[in-house]
Amino acid sequence: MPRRLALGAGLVAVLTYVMASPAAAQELPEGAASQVILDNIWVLIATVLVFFMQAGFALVEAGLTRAKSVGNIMMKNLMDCMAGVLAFLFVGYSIGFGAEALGGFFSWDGFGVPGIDDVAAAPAALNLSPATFFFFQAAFAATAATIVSGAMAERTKFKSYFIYSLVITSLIYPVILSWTWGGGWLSQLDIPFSDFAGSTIVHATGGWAAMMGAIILGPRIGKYGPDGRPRVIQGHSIVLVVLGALILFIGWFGFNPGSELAADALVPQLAVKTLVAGCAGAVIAMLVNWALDRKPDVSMAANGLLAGLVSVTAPVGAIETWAAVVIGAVGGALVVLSVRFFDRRGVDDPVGAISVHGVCGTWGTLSIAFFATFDDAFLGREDAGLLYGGGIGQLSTQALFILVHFVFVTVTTGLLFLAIKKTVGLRVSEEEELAGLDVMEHGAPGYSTEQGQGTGLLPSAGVPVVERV
Amino acid sequence: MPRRLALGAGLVAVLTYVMASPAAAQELPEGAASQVILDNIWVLIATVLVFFMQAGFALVEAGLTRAKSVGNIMMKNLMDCMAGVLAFLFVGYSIGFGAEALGGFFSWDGFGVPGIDDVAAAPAALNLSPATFFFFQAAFAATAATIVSGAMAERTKFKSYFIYSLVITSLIYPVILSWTWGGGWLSQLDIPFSDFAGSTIVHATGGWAAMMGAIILGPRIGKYGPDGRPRVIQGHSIVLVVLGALILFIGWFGFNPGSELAADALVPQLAVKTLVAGCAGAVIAMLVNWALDRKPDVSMAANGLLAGLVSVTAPVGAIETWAAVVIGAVGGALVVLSVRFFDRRGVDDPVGAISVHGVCGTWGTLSIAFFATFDDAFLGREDAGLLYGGGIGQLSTQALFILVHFVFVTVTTGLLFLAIKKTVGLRVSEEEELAGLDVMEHGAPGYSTEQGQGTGLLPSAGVPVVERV
Amino acid sequence: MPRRLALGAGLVAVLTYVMASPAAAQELPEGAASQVILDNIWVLIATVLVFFMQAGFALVEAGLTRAKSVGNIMMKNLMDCMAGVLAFLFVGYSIGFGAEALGGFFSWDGFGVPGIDDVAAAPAALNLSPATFFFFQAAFAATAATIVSGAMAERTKFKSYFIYSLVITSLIYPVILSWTWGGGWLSQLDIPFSDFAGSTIVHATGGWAAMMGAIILGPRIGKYGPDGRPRVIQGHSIVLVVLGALILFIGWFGFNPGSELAADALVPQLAVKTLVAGCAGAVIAMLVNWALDRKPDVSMAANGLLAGLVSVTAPVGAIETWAAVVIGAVGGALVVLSVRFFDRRGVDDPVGAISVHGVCGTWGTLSIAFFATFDDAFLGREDAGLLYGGGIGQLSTQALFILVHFVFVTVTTGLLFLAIKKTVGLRVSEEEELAGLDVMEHGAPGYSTEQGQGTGLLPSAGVPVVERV
Amino acid sequence: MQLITAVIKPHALDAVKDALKAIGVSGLTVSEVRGFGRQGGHTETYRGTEYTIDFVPKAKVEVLVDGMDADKVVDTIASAAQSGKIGDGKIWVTEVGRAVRIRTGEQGSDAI
Amino acid sequence: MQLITAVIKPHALDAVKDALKAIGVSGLTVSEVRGFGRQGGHTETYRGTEYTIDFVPKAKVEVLVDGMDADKVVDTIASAAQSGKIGDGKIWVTEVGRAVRIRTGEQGSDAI
Amino acid sequence: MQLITAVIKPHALDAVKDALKAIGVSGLTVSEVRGFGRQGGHTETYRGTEYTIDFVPKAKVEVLVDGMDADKVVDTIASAAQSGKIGDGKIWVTEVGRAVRIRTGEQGSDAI
Ligand SMILES: Nc1ncnc2c1ncn2[C@@H]1O[C@H](COP(=O)(O)OP(=O)(O)O)[C@@H](O)[C@H]1O
Ligand SMILES: Nc1ncnc2c1ncn2[C@@H]1O[C@H](COP(=O)(O)OP(=O)(O)O)[C@@H](O)[C@H]1O
Ligand SMILES: Nc1ncnc2c1ncn2[C@@H]1O[C@H](COP(=O)(O)OP(=O)(O)O)[C@@H](O)[C@H]1O
Repeated sequence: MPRRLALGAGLVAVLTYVMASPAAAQELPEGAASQVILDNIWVLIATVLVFFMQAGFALVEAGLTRAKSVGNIMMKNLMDCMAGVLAFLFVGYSIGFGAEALGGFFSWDGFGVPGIDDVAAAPAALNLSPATFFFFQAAFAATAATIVSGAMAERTKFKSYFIYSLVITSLIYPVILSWTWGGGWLSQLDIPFSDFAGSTIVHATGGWAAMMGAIILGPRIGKYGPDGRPRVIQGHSIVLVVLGALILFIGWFGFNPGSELAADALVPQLAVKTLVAGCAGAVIAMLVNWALDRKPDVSMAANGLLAGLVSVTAPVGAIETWAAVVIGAVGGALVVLSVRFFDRRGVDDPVGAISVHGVCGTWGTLSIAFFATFDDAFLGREDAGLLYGGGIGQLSTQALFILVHFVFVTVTTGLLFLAIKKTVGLRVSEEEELAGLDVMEHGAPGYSTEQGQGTGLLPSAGVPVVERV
Repeated sequence: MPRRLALGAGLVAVLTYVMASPAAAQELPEGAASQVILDNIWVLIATVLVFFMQAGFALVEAGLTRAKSVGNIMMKNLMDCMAGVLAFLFVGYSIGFGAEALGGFFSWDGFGVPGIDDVAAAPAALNLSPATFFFFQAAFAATAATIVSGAMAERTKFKSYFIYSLVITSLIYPVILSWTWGGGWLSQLDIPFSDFAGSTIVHATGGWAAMMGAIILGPRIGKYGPDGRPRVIQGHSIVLVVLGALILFIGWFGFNPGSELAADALVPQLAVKTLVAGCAGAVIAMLVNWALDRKPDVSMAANGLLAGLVSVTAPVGAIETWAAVVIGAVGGALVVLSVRFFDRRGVDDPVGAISVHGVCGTWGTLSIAFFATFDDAFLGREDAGLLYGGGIGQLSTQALFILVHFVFVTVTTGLLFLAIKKTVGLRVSEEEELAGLDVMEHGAPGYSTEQGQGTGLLPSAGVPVVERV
Repeated sequence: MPRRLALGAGLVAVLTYVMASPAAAQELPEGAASQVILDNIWVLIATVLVFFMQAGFALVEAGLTRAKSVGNIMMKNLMDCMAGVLAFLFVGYSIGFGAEALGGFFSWDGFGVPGIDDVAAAPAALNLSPATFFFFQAAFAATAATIVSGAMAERTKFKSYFIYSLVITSLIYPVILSWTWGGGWLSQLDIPFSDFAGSTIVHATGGWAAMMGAIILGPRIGKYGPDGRPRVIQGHSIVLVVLGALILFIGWFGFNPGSELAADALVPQLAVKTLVAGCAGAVIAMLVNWALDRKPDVSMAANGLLAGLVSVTAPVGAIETWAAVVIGAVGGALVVLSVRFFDRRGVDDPVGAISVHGVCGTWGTLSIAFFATFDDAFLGREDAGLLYGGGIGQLSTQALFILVHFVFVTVTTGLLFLAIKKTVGLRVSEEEELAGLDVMEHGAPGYSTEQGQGTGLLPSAGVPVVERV
Repeated sequence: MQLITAVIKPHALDAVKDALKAIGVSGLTVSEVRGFGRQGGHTETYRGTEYTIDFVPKAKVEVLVDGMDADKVVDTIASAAQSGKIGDGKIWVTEVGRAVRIRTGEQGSDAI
Repeated sequence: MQLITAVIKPHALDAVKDALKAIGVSGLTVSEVRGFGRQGGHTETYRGTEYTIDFVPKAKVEVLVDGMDADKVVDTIASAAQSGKIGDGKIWVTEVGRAVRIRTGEQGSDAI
Repeated sequence: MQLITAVIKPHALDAVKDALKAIGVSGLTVSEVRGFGRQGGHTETYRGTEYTIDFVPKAKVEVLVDGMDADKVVDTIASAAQSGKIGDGKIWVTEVGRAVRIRTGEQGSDAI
């Protein structure tokens, strides 16, 4: 039974691609649906759920930041998907999934996606047509890109963010792809890396990029007191936060089960494990936060849900249900502690992106070394986890994978943000930041409760319109 | 053609579970998709739609209550799903679908879900793997639980609500399951009960629990004048109400058609009947409300949509399209009258949960006795409805079913809420209620329009921050 | 491989409908899923995505208009779907897809949908059962209807809008259907019209109806200065706009790929082309707007996304991926220019519906004449586009199609709006418009931040409650 | 002519309005404000960081009176708004030189 | 120095601001308020229960003047805000003892 | 007794409150307002149409003082709110005849 896109040399014998082949098609009795069609349709539906996550990210980030920059954060989320997909179509896909190039440092197949318009093209993966496979991978690329906007919210120039999002989807994320799911060196180790649906490949890429962005930008004005102690800047709408988290929850049922890249019996397993890990993350984050702060913070519970989901994304194919609960629960506890840690270290991440995607993504990837018992295509064997007697081999590989990824992402995105800072500039002026980015960067406030005759005389009660300081 | 999960002893001969059996799998020609896979994938997708309903409920409830407790209502909706799924995983599922125990009062199979991690396990229902079946049933359990929060909004302690939601998903709802879909005594009557997708089993469980909660809590401060007449407490956002209702509408296309538990030719029938009943409910509720109050109330139209959907949930498998329109329309009229009835009787249900889920759920379950013509697995015969000459046998069973369910739910949830009241307390203090639950229960206002430097100096314009009375 | 619903006399030999035929069913090996089932399930899921677009339209329109009429706009969006579906069920479907009547001017089969309750009925299209086909077409009818509310926002009587929406879904849109997808004269031309998923049939119908509505209504009070120059009336929430646009984006993956009306290898192609056209539309609209106005307007970027999606809806089955990017990009540029054009011509369309759906729908339909290379069922040949040497035949047909459609829609909706104006009246009073439609038309403000004891004393801070002028 | 300004608890507004109506006050103007005073200052935690809520929501009522005894209005507000708990608010009175009803141009006491 | 306070209909704000600008007023401060007065009181129904809307939205305009004739300002506002329909609002004038421009510390008429 | 009204930049509110607290002011009332003044007037474009933003957000602070030197309060606000950039705002002082603490009914300086 096919699990995940098999990678590297000779890992998998691709099933005969009957879909467009008249001869093969005749082998199917009249009226029998082909597995190929079903695989493609299922992955397509899963991808739609993954694209829906864009709305989830946008809402969580908007809700956790201030009303005066809400248009800006929505725009960034919109555009890193829109521009990111085009960048991935023209350049990134080829780097991620092309033939080996540059001595294996990354892949290259020329611009664009080979066979994308050809309904009879050889499958790009398992039974998936090039179009389906691109569709799915583009949604993942957009996810990796969009994580960063939250951590850099309320102070980043739109133009600079736009440049960043083009570079990450056309270059940085694709190189990571080429090393891993693209079949590159990390998948060719004796004990290959394992990351079923991208705790590290997708989420930690976004998470560590977010960390570099937040550090290089510096905190929002007023976030730290003169004594350096963190101050509270409340998000403007908990409704948006929870709605966004629930949309992400839904989307994750495309993200993880869809990563099977086939419609098979493992898919429901993946859904259940995704579900229970998310639930455990939310409940434990709430309880830990309750214990620490005497009250259950709503936004931390939402972060906990996402933490559980990110954590289980890597191990989801290899673990039992009880382990999914444990992994999600640890993710939920971690995110509460990690948000405090970064907040107190002077890293101003209004939405907790570094903690949710970077820290929990890393935890999830590491957790495979302990809890893996089922074979998914990346592991190539059963009982790889320490708890099942798999030895420390997988732990070493996972650690290496995490480390290499961390160094690569922090260095490349660090250089990218510094380069942007030196050239077009990364941060808006103090005046703009105080007034909010909406009017200054986009020409209109995000909210308006103007009652007049359309002349803008009493706009945006309670929402700052720009102020010339 | 398989309709709904066949229940009780010997009701169904489960199809051979070919999915994971190498021998059986070879019978399928290379490349033909198996019906087993398709069934599991379809039910999985339907389940995702059902989980999306959590967002719908959260938004409808948030929109129909005040801004000062909006974080609290979002948190309750988040947590009854998150904690509810875990409670159902560890305890509730076994009570609902285990082997008969305790002389048939409920079922029990030990903690957890047998076979959940086994891709080759015997199917839990029809072709559905234990993982798929649990995934689907967990979404239903979360739905039953979440209905209550709206009726108890703006005055219930979070901790107490959390306890309630654990008990309903681990014990109360599962016992009802064990009597009905789990194959217990209500399914073993000469003329067995019929409730295709849960008008009573799911919705009225939530609805009657909501009623008990609202009665035991008492109305919100200010809801009734000194003369005992109801006063208006407006919901704070009609956008959230309508968006939530539309999300629920979408989710219902998973709820009802997914309850077929198979990908077969009946599924589109279920979708169409769900659609037209919801539409009729919305239109008729609007018209009735328009006639009574001289203006079409937006929130009542949204309630009408939900009323139509709840009403058709039980009969959806057994009726013709015209009957779906009638059943939905009656539901739409009922909800308008019922909301008035409870409001004037001193039961403060800000969102109309009792009327939508309790009253219309009951109507829908009863409507089978009149309109059933197709056989679904619960009915076991065609033309069971009075209008088709089916006699009053089904009516008696449906009435018994409704009554037993009503008594069981009101007694158990009544005792539960009273027990909570005596111990940890059910209701927040008057001070907290006046100030809103967000700050006092969760530490932060749900909305903030703070413009300052992050020091919380001008937070939440127009949204009450806590007040020390 | 089946593409789109084949139309007209003898265009297609419908596949044997095995689903409900015992004999045929036995031809499938035990456990093999039938293509018929898969086709129906896939189209059903796609339809759910299309229904979700109702929420997207509601949010975009609510966000781009003022808070004081937000309940009204949500109600209109809710009701044109709810009432529209019923009107289409009882009358419209038969006009659109019945047997030829009235000398071919439109179709008629009696009221209702033949075979809708029959699981074994002959398929309505390809493999689709009458229920599935109705479900899909009803979602399309609701889409055509809902486009208009945005252009007529903030000044149209609810009752009048309700009448309009009944007429368009029961008569006007169905007649267009009967001429096109219903197999009527436009599909029987020597070179038949081509519109894969409805750039013209669905979107431009809504768009041109919106134009007539906006013109006949006249602009909102205060929209134009005494000098006739347009003034700005800002939408009240950019969060709703972008969330709505992202929901529409998601829904379009049902709209276009679902229009294949089958689960086949073309479906992923349709998804990819939809995706890249939408992305190109958003990016180019942003850039063009940036160049013209010195700042990237968020709401225009969202409009650009929709413009790209509408543009590609007609050609999506016939073009290569690069062409989808170009067509979407042109749509994105067009929408920016068109919004300006109408705004300066005195047509007050607060949401840009005319530009997005009318103008870009027309562009998309025309683009087939240039870019078509693949055969979809409407075209009946490969390389029909000018760029592929297809000659100007298709261009003539497309131009004729666009023209006939434009004249028919503008004349019928124009007469309809004028008739409503003369009878029940189309526009609210000046007093109502200034106060906002929510309280006057529906009895309650859309937003309320009342803090009191439920007595409505301090309702709706920042949101106008009705004012008796 | 005098302007009476009262800062009260939001949920007392209902009672204050009714009481003023009862003694014949024909109009008033209300706004949402935030108060800082003896009542204030409790500490909460948001995402792990403590903060102090200094400002509490209040309603500000302004009543222009003439002819009528301003003291009576003050006393009426005071007794309607009084809960006896900290934070009930303040009332103050300022002298007004001229008043106009915009609709008619009426001046002075006719304007009210 | 005098403070002129006007409670007007929200959509008259535009005209008032322009009229004041035209006579040389260099600044003003506006807030959203709710008014209760002769205009008020209509009954609506929400989810089956009647309620009365007593308060209508108004804009409050405050203008500090010195040197300039306060009466001229009052009259300008009155004529710009007048629709002749009930609810047009009120204007009143209070005496101000001292005024400061924060930026410069300028006092009195220089502050305005 | 005097009422000191200050219209300041929103983000100066923090500093003003702390400064007033430091000199012993025990209470104040704040509201959100929009200011039109020398600072104002920049042009933006929304969906292709130009518009002018005339009004900028400000916070209005009202402090009732008695016994204490009103001038000291004025000066404290002025120095705490001063950034030296245009739009820092205004302070003005009006005479108050009577003040009441609602909770206790205390009058005059006891009320504050
Ligand atoms: N000196 C003052 N100037 C202006 N407003 C004040 C002053 N002191 C108090 N207030 C207002 O009165 C409200 C209540 O005052 P507080 O000191 O909390 O309680 P109490 O009214 O019981 O004395 C405050 O929230 C504030 O809005
Ligand atoms: N006595 C008053 N004190 C303060 N504000 C008042 C008073 N009377 C009226 N107002 C304000 O003036 C507005 C208009 O008054 P109203 O009596 O409705 O109509 P008109 O201005 O035509 O007399 C009210 O909504 C209220 O805001
Ligand atoms: N004459 C006035 N009456 C009332 N408020 C005024 C007046 N002039 C200015 N203001 C308020 O003071 C604020 C700042 O004034 P402005 O002229 O912009 O700058 P500055 O305070 O530096 O002179 C304005 O936004 C407005 O709220």
